[in-house]
Amino acid sequence: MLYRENGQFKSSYRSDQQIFPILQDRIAMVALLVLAVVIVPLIASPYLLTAIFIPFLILALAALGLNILVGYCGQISLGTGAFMAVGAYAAYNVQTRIDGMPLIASLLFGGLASTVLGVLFGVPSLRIKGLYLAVATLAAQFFVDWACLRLGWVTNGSSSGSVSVAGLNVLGLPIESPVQKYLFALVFLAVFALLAKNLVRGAIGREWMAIRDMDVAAAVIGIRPVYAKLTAFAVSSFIVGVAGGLWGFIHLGSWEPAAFNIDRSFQLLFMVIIGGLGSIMGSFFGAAFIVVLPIILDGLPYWFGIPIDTATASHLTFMIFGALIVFFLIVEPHGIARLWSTAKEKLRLWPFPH
Amino acid sequence: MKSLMKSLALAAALMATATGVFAQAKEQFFPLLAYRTGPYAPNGTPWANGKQDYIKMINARDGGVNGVKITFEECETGYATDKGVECYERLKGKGASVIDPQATGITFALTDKVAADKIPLITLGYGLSASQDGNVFKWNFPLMGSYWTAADMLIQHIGKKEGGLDKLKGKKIAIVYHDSPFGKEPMPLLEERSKMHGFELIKIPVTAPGVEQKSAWLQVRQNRPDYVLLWGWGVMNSTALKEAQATGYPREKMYGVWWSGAEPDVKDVGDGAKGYNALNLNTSGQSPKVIQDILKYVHDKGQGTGPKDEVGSVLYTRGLIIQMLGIEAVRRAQERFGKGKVMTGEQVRWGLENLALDQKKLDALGFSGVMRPLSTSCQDHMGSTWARVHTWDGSKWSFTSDWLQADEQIIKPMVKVAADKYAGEKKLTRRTPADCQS
Amino acid sequence: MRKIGEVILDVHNISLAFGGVKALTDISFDVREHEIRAIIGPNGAGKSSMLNCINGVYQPQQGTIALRGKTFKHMNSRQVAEMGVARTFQNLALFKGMSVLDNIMTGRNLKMKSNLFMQALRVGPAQREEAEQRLFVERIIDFLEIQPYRKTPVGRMPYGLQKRVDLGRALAMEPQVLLLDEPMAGMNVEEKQDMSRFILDVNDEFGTTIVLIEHDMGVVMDISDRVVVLDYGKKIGDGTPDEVRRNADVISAYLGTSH
Amino acid sequence: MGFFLETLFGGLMVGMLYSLIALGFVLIYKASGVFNFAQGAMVLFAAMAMARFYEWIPKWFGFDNKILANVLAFAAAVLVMIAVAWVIERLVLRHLVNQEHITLLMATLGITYFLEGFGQTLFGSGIYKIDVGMPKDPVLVLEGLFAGGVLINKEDLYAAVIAAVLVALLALFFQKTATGRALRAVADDHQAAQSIGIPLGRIWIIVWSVAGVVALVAGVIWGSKLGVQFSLSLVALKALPVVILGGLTSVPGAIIGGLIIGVGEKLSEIYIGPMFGGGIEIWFAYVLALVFLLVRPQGLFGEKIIDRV
Repeated sequence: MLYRENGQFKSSYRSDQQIFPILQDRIAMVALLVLAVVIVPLIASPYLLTAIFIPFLILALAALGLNILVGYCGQISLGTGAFMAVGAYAAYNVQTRIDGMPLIASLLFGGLASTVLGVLFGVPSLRIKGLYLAVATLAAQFFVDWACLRLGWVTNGSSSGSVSVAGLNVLGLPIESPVQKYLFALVFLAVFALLAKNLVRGAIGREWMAIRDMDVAAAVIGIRPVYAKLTAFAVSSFIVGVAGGLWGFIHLGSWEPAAFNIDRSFQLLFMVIIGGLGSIMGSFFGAAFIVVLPIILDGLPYWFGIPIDTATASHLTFMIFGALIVFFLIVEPHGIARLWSTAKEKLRLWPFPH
Repeated sequence: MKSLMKSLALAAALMATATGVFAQAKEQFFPLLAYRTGPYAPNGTPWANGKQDYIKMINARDGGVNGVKITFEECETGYATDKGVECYERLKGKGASVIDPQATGITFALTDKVAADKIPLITLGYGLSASQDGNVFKWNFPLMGSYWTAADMLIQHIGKKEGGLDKLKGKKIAIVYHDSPFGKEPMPLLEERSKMHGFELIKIPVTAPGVEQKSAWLQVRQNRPDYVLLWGWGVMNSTALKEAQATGYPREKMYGVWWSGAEPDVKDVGDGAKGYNALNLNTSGQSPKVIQDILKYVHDKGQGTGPKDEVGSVLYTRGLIIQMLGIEAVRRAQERFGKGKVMTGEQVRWGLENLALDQKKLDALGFSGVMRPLSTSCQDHMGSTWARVHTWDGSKWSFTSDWLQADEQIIKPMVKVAADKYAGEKKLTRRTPADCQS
Repeated sequence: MRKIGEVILDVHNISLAFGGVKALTDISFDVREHEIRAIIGPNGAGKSSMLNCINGVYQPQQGTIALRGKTFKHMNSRQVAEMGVARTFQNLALFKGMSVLDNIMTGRNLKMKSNLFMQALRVGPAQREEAEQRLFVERIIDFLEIQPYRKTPVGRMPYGLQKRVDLGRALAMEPQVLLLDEPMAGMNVEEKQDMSRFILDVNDEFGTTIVLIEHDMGVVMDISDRVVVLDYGKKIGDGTPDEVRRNADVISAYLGTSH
Repeated sequence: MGFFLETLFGGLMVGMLYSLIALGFVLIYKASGVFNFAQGAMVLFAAMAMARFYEWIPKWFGFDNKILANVLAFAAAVLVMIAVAWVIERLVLRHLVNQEHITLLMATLGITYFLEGFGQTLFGSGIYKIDVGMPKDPVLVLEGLFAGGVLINKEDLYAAVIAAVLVALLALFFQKTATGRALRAVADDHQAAQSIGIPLGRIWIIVWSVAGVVALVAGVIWGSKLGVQFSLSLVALKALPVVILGGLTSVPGAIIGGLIIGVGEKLSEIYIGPMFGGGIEIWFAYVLALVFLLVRPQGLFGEKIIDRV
């Protein structure tokens, strides 16, 4: 394995400021994109696409958004589900009420709506910290859950409170088949991942992390906590909102508020913790892990003929998640992403450690 | 990303082997969505057990349907929509030809998908009320009843108690409901009825899953309604009964939908639930022949899915019925498309649409007395709307009304309107008579 | 060669209390341009509280602080920073999760103007800005001789070097007044020498005015032009090192003899 | 008027239960600085243990005596909760000493999931019954004063009394016993406590055990009212606003906060709810707490937080 940065000298700071300073990483990234864009759609079965890849992509996007808030800015949120819900229902409303509203526009509108709410519930974060903020975000969760069930206009007056979308298309191209949906979600994730990466490695990203690591010191060097925190809430909830729209439109197609309940919020938080707080890559790892693990556990009995009934399997999932959360918090607070990068470090020095 | 790719590759590989196992010919595969965990497990479990046992029994007793063995795989949804979708996607890959989501939310999510995948959807006694209109909902089968028929029957029954529907004028009827699509689905009909008969309808939502209902019952206490309809599921039912007792609301005045009238709902309330009434689509108890066969061919062989003493309980028996109808649809389809063949989703759909279970057939199946005859058509995907009220006497359920039936005059037009609205939203056209032949 | 100039920072009758506890009572002193001004005193004398008042972390109940003749009473840290006051911390307040480079870059944030969207897209201006500021930061890194650690997370660096990064972050703001809170606390001899050298260089080369809290009397007396002495939140001495050395109150405060 | 009193009373009763759960939060937070999100899961776990042992123990030892069964089941459940506390201290807390609050909070989220999964694996997912012989039927009082009288639920009354007694006991435990004093020392300052030779580990085990027993009592009361089932762990979510309102570090705060929230949410549901179509209590409690936070970030009785640099 030739993983070396020797001989790759940076002639300018700009080149040193690339996302992937090391050539091999750039190659790997390109390869990965090819894999994701070309190979996966070719080989993956509809099941893999609809039941694993699409949810993975969308939840990874949501986790990415949450990670900006929790991982980079250090503001905990237990109400992510609510922001997804707002994104989904807002997108649904413009989509159904305005004729010929382009799909992407609706989804982005969903994001904006979620941003507004995000900033609104972010305001307490200026005055209250940590644990208290967690409770504030829970308030958002329960309020939105309730509003989506109770306020008729949110669901466009559907008597059951469940809504659904159909005939999705972008500029005439239908978004119906698994492959189309997969690619659609993939594009969103790729674009937002890039934008997010730019933010977190830019000035604003440094402000967020500064607030996270030592808010008083940050204030002293002229960082406005108000601005830093609220932008974090805004960016985060925008991304989460868009993810919510995708979850409703692309993955479920028809949904009820329960699709965005508090369990979703916890699920996303776990993705961020396990994947890696303060790491874009981590959001991907976390999402992949949490999407795939239960499916594998469910599958085990059938694949290996191990006599686990479905109930035990899902209890097991609970226990394993719980244990892993604690494990990572204790052993590797930066989650899988850090394990990954340490592996790379080792690789750089290999075969001569120090 | 590497780790992801690896695990996916693994998953894919395993998946492949798995499907390989199930893809052999001469096997009719039934996907079983179930929830044996979470707030709804108490009711989900017996239901799921009934389904499995019936399949096991058919294989053991008759060797399948005309020689076609029946295989199944269960998938835990935990009543969660996204998990349900995942289960559906996974199991459909294994040759599913009919599916029962066991949850209103999942039903909503699957309704669009099944049409594309050509897999019929059985939602016996739940799901989308409008989907009874087979001309629009080609793939949905709310057999034996919907929330609208249920609500309608309850109002009729209460009317009888009062000595005529006209007597309902000025009465107060409260509905304590699970705050979700499941709980809200009956509202249109109840509102319709309250307009017709001039009774006041008081809606009291209970936040899911319904562990904390004090204020709901304080509201009951405040409004002092003449009757309370209970529209709950899972842990909400028993909690409601306990709170009713605690607030001293007469259980005799409480009427539950057929999802709120099973053993788990009343068992640990015991005497507290005495006098509580609920609709029921089917009998319970171990006397029917089909139950006897299950005990004989499955449980006595130590292959029973659940505890033996729960065999024949209300929801268990409902599971049996659902499974039986699914299998009978396959049988019916075979009559047309070839005996001893494995039926596709489309063929089973035809079977479901042309079910003709008269008393004779039911007796032959061992379901005499368990349920009423049922026959579906291209237009009518429900088949029949019979149900009875049963009452808890502190230790067991016993029927306290004869068979009730929903009032077509009210249901039909509502279904039509709702179905047309749906067709409009989804840009569907009603099926032609020709299409009905297919 | 630097020469002491006008009064740049004028602290006037500052009093600060937490609940009942009086941290500072009626403190006044001034700082002249280009000078190195030390604040000394036993633990709990209120030295750090004094700095916290100056750069707006605490709001004193009484008194005013004037920067270049601009008087202010209630001013938030941001405004103070904009007026060119930088600060290092007694118990390291670095951003542990971030690399040395990023830590010092935060010091340049005030200078960066491109908005959120430009940053997200990394289009021309944002890109250029980033590179420019990076250039400046690299100069500081060279000055502090921490080049090899550029990309290391500060959490993993030895204590002495972390102190340098702390200084670097403050310098990145191109401050006119630099507040140093015990920059040599917990250092060994040569680390202290390095640090003193840096402080003097900063003072020489950039002409930065320096307000310094330090315990090590040797260092204080060597490098500072004038010294303020606090004890139990009161000012008990002010003047050149020699004057202070001869001040009876100061001696008793340090020797702990009551009077 | 009569009905208003009923609502008020109902609210107070529910509030008492919230206080009981909130108490668990406060105890643990005071002693180990952990915001124990798992308190709800502990309530569930304890209640399940109690309910199941009540079924199993008579089977195992072949006797049929309700009281004895209850006593033994309770004892067994207490042991279980102590074991849980011990394991948590061993495997989690001691590895996270002096970590940030957020980290600890997230760790307890992990514990929550583990306990829920583990609990259902051990004890099953059905609805189980706790029968400690509490009266189920209500009584009417003050019929003279108001038409229809005021309906009071005896079980609630008993529950409230039990809760009150428990609180009193805890107060004594903290004030009078050596352990209690040690606990208070730890609560005030971990390092200091350690330096004067108070063994943190042991203290934490004790506190978590106490919290476990509090959870058990809450579970028994709640369980005998509504039955024991998975969803029981959700009541913790209703207790969070209580803690926030009362202040994380204050025992009286938990009690009074509980009562305020209990009454507040019931009154709001009954008198404001209908305007919005009902179901508002769950978020109303939170918004109540939130608004309060903005005015007084440290809660009713919490200690003020000052940033030192």
